[in-house]
Amino acid sequence: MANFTWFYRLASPPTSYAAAGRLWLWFAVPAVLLIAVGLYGGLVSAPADYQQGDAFRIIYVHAPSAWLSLLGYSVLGVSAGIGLIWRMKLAHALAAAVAPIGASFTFLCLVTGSLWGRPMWGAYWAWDARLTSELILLFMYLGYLALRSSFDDVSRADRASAVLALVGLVNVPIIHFSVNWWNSLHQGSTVLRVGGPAMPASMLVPLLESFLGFTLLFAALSCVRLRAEILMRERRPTWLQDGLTVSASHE
Amino acid sequence: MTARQRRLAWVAAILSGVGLSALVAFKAFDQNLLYFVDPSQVVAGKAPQGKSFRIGGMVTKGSVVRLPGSLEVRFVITDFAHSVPIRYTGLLPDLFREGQGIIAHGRLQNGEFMADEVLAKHDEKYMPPEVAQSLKTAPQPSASLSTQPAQGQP
Amino acid sequence: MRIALRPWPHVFVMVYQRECRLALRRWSQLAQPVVFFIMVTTLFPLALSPEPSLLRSIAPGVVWVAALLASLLALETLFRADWDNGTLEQWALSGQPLAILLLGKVSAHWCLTGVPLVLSAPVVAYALGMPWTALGVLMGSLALGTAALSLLGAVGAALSLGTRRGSVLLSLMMLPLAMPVLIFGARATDLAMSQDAPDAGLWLLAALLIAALSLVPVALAAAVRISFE
Amino acid sequence: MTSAQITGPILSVRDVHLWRGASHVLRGLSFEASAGEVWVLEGANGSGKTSLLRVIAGLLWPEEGSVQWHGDALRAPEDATAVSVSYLAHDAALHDDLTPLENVRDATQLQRVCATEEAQTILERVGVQIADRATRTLSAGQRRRVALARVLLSHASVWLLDEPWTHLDAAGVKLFQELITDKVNKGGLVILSAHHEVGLPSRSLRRLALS
Repeated sequence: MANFTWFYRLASPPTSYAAAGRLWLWFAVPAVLLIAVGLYGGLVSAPADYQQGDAFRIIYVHAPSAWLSLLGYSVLGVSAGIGLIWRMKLAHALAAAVAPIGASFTFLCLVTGSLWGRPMWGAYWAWDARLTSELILLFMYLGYLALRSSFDDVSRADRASAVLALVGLVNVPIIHFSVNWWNSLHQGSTVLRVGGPAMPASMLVPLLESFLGFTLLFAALSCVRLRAEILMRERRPTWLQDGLTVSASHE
Repeated sequence: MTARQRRLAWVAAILSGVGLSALVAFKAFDQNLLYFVDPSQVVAGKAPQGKSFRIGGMVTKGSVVRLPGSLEVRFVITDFAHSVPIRYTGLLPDLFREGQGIIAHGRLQNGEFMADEVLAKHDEKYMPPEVAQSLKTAPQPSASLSTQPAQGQP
Repeated sequence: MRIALRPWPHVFVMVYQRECRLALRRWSQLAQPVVFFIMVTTLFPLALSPEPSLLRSIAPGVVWVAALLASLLALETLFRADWDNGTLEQWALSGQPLAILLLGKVSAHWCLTGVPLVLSAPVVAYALGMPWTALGVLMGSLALGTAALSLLGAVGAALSLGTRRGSVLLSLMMLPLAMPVLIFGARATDLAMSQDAPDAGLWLLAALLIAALSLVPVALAAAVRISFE
Repeated sequence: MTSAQITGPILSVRDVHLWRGASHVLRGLSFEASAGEVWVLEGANGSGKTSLLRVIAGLLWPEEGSVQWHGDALRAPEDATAVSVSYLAHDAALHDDLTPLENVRDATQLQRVCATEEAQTILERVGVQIADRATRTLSAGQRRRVALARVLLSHASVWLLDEPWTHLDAAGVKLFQELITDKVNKGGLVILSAHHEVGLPSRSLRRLALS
């Protein structure tokens, strides 16, 4: 137990509130820079694709949001598990903070995907395996948010929605497989395919930049929302009022 | 049994349940898991009769014929062993071109595949047009590999 | 101080019998999911057209969507009465594994609502013009699938205990998670109708059911415990 | 474990804090209860009597502090308290569609085999004559008696009773005062909540005022 004291200290609301307050800028500034550079590189300086023309450029938003939609659900599921097993309120607060962000990126991924689909497949929506999985993932986020919002009591909402998130996390690979089995018509993964990326550096570098940039943006947004969650949950203890009055008197 | 032993028994029971389920799932992989039928199977008579299904293959170079004054298109798809003629009426997706992998949905009629939907399968490569041009002109024995339709693969 | 508790298989059977006794006292409620199932499936010929080839092509999807909705609707009130009157609390305090008690309850529920659904499949199959050769696979896949759906939906029903709007919420939470069951079941039925081998779909359904049997009881027990707070 | 439970307190509650929403219901509550005692939790409505009983039973998890049975930290109800604790909540845990006999017998059968005659006898002892009618037809007081029959049948050494005499008539209250006294004299522990005088022998009575 003793080895985990730093962990418990980090998990205490005052510490994590302060830490998230300091961290978010460290994430946000490089995020903005990387996204700007990556999008400029991808949308302006990278050459058009030999088959897809300029339409392929949507990958610079689409692929990072697809990755973040999955990352978001994993963070949700893992922190829900930690919250349930170790009864750690911070983990529940993180899950609550991350869920809407993950849902937003899932939505963004669907929108960009269907915009891409119009020139590529000839339709805004094709019942393609990945788009369908992504749609079901969005539904899972919505179900999670619906359950969370239907409780009056925060701690019960935390724990009940954590069980749902865990059930969902177990289900994600099964859903992915079943949808693939049902139908498949999408390119294989471009960056992570065996034998290295099938992309010249002029296209790849901006893509990696925007991946990293969007991921940092995700982290920054999570920090901001986590602070808001902590504030909302910790209205009662005095550390907050003390801290607020202290910081107010400094100004 | 102590509380600890009981908890271990639970975990063991759950894990063996999950393991058994994985085993049963793998049993399913022994079965036919193809998502679409290729021309060789059609020629061998293994395609479903009188019922719509998906067919996948590469559009044979020089086979695309557009009927003037209508949206009807005829072309031939191949898996490099056998070919099947396809007839389709409607707008084709941008990525449809000769030498490209496609998937069509429809049914067989007198040895001809009447498609009601044609979907282009774009490959996993992104490159600037100049590079693609130079690849095309240079002799590339391995290039045909990547443009083959990925059969039975997601 | 600890008295030797009854072994849990006995208690499982006891809970199972209690549920059956309760259900038979309210047998009209018992019939509702089946009636719903048959009504929804027979709405399609009315809404579309009674053309046999059309009906046959949509039959697997229609049957499975109707079965999915019927299962979820039947689950909505699964725990409600026992939660309201405090029986679930007594179960949690009984010293018996709560997961086993809840599994007994869900098993009885499936036998009383899922099995009639499976048995009514021939009626629905006939109405939609499905070939008789596919009937075995349809009933088999429905049996596996509705059992998995009962287990999965029970988690949703337990999670929505103590919320303000149980009914829509249950579907909202559970429909996306139930997608694999729908896909495998409808696919197996479809393959059987076109005289292809449906084995893959059936095996996958069986795998889902086994996975649900091993994981759901724990999640159920956790969800019910949370509802006490 | 067997030696510890005879000497030490059966139940120790240490510095328990509980919040319900934004209100701090239990503020650092501590006490130790031993065999042969009746603990009466007193306090106005909303003072946390029910919450405390639920924390003790293991249905609620306190934000801070611990509840220990026989010196073991209580993790889940069935870990330590099982069988030896019987909890009577506001809701009597009776299913409307079952008869009183079925209700009490099912509850008891979760832990041990219970013959119909045994359940019948206990029901008669608490004054429920109509054991084979649907519970929905019973009056509130009769339901309370049925629920107390379940507590009696449980053979538990600890009773947790939440407002045991709500809805009971004078004869019923007197009957249960006798039953509780009898339980305590035989070395049991009873913790009950009440908001007025309980009329129990003061020798074994402990009071805990909640505000």
